[in-house]
Amino acid sequence: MEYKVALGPQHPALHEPISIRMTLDGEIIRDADLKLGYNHRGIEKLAESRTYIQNLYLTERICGICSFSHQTCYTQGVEKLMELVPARRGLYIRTLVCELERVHSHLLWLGVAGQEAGFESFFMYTWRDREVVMDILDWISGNRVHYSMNTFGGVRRDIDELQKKKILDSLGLLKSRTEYYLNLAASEPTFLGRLAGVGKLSKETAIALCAVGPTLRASGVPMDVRKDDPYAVYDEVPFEVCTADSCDVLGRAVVRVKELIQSYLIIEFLLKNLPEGPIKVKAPRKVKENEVYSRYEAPRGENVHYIKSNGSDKPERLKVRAPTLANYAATIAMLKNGFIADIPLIFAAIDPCICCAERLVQLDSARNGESRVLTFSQLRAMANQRYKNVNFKKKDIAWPF
Amino acid sequence: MNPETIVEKIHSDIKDKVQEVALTAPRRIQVKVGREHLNAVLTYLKEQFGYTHLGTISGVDLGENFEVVYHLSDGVATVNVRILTPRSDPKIPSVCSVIPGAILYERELQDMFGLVVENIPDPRPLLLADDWPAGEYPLRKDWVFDRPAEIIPGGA
Amino acid sequence: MSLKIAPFLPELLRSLFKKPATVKYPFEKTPVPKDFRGNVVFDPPKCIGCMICVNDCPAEAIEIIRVSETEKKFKMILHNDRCIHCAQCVDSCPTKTYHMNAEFELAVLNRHQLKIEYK
Amino acid sequence: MAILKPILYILVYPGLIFLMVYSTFCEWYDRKLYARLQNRIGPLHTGRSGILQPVADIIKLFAKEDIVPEKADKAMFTALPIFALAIVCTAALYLPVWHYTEAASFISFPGDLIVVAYLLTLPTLIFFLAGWHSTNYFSAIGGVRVLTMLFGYEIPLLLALLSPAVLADSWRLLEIARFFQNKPLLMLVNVIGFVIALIALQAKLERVPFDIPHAETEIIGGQFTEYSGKKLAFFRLLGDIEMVVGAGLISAVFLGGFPGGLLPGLAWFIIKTLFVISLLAAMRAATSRIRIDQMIHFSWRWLAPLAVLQLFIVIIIKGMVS
Repeated sequence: MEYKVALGPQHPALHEPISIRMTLDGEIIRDADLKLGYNHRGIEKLAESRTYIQNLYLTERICGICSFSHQTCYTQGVEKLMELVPARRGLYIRTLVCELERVHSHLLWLGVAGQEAGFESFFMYTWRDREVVMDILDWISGNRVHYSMNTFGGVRRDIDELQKKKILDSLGLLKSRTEYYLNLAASEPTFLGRLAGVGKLSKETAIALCAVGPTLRASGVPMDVRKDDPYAVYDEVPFEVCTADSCDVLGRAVVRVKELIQSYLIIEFLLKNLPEGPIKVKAPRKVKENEVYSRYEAPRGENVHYIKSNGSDKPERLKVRAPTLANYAATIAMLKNGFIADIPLIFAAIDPCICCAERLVQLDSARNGESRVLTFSQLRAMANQRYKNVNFKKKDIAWPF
Repeated sequence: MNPETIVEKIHSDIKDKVQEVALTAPRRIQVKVGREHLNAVLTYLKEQFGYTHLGTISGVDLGENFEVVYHLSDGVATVNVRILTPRSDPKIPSVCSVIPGAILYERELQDMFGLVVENIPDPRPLLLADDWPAGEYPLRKDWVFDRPAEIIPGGA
Repeated sequence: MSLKIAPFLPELLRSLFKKPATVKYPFEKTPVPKDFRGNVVFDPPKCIGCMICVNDCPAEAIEIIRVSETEKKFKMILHNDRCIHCAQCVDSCPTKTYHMNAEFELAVLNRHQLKIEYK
Repeated sequence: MAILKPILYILVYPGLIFLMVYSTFCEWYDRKLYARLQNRIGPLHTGRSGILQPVADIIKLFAKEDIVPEKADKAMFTALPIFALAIVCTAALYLPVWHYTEAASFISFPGDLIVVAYLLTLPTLIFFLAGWHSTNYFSAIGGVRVLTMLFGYEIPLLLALLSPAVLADSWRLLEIARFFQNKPLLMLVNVIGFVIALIALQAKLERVPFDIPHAETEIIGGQFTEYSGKKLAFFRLLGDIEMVVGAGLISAVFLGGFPGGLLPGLAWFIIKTLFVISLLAAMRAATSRIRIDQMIHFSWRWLAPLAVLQLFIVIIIKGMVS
């Protein structure tokens, strides 16, 4: 018997609201449909009424995990519009923070994968080690989540010798821990059993559905914006694009762990070759009429900002495409014919970061199978009604002991 | 293959369909086409150069017209294919037959700009609420959001 | 890739005898880094009233009001409930009127208490 | 006096009061050990080193609003947690903890091993009914998973418990324990059975890697999704008590029971159950949740044949010994 279940918008496996409507046949998913918009904040509209400098901090708040990705993507776009050549030392520091952010995001993902698979110890250990890189970011930028390091023409904070030494010292620890996790994930039978062969996405489907980032690379397509369309100083830094051809969740995990190791090498290179000089150059406030398509390889995949300027100090249009949106179509393809138990893993494997605008709840009546769609206002009215009818006795309200 | 040769090839092969083609910045190619030729140009780009990755579709409200930009990327360059569609008749063709991954972006355009995407496989609203009033499209320039006055609970 | 029985166990047992990684936060506080962006602090005598900070503040958290008609004296009202602690005002100010302190426990029960006036 | 003794048994030791206190202590011990294995602190502030945290959790649940779904079968929905709790408490009475008299436990009789195993199966069925009567898709999926898993672990568990009983030539917990106290070396024969029983107990308690029925990242709370307040507190308490009873059963059958009088018996009980619980916590920390199909596959591919092998070994050894 086939039946329909709505997973989300509130669900323990989803850290942000999104709804997956599944058609189930026993434990097997026959069809899935995504419903977005629970978290749409109208940032694109808001950006049109803000100056370029104000938008710097607005774009940073698109996402909490890849805050620096969005900010850098925007900053690089605006720098191109301003025809500004950023300071070289500033670019090196910017790239450094990019890679540190990738490290913390991938370690976070490893933990989330462990948690979704019910491997709590793995989750605790990876997040404990993630604190090391969080401390580095805290130490060089001042804050843990929103680094606010970018400004037009460079970065806002310099790195001194002491910080350099501390980062290099911590890298050794991170490297050994990452290798340990790679070995662990590949030898722990219960964890491997959950990852291997789950959420297959063939190379052709991945390309056709425009997947990005580790999801695409795990299907054997070596697409990485850092190589394809180098920004900042990636054209000077030696690194490899990591791919896997197993096309499953395990492949995505392996790609991420390999990228971690590449990131450590990049960080080491950047710190050893950090040029002297100023960290920023002065930027104009107004921007000529032009447009730019800025690409950035965020930890989750290709991040895209399209900025159109109109000669004033405010952008005409800022279009943001977060990597997660590009991966949704592929997620649906991956979910089909999987087990219910695999949903959190498959969904987590794209490292979802949901930023999307509607409030709605679908209720399936258990007795007659009718489905109702409730808007947010109706739902609130229902809740109020319920609590108005409940006749609280005094003894229920009082502390029971 | 480098960006210059792509520009030249586009120029020589499908000159009749393309209104404008130029290399505006390093690795950025601008192509302007009429909306009736959009699918043909995208098919040509896919078959000739292997442009299968659609970064996103950006809509811009230019007042009289809507500009819709399709950003296609590969390892060599990004091709921004641009079409114009008048406000009075905001129709654009669906590109899902060429690039299946375009569906979410097209649904977003329908929501936000009120463009009518013809032959779209799945026309349901994507982002806006089910009780969102019809005929209001948030990203159009004439749609203004009146920010309500901020009320801080707990009196003045 | 070879499967082992409980490969994680040695690591787990080792940490039994290690100090826990948890920081007992409200009782033990870790020091904040030197560039930490805490509360905005304003130094009224230095202000020249150019209003760059007001225009640049992404959160509309700064209000600058001229105190006297004759003298160039200004007071600042900081809406700390809106402030996003980006420190753009510190960067924008031409006379270094602003700096950030190291406070981070800013939660209060009443939002009105977050309105700070610097005279 | 004759009537006072059963009342003492039922209410104080090993009955309700002891069970409640000791099971909350065991939960604290399990949580603390699990946390330390993960390099965390675990419960800390309620009582000394957080020892009262499980009690505080249950008190909190008792104080919460109790919601019954509109379409749920209200009588069943309310009765099930109470039944389940009563059943595991009854099972605890059969544990041979009063070991200094001939009648170790006042309701001990030949064949009580089977009764305990049976009583420990009943909560599983109640979990299924609880999921089914909640009228929620997630609960129903959880309930079905409970039953599916039961077919996986129940037979290996019974076979594993069977082999020491065959060796001791008795179905009475007291006599099995006494047999192994007299011949401690023979305990080594049952190592495979002990491991199987541990794994099956882990599955019965629905803990990682077998927390499939209420895997929160997949199906929210599984069979407990709709339960809240007092009823959920009953289920939580049930889980704790089931852990104590299961650990007690395994220690009685495989580890030689609890010799001595009141105090030494109690000390042995605590030492041996904590040992079993430590092993369970380590298993929980070292593995990831598996899928229901993998679980069934694992049980029938490995656990059941190994349990049969254990039985053969026991029969051969028995022939050699006697």
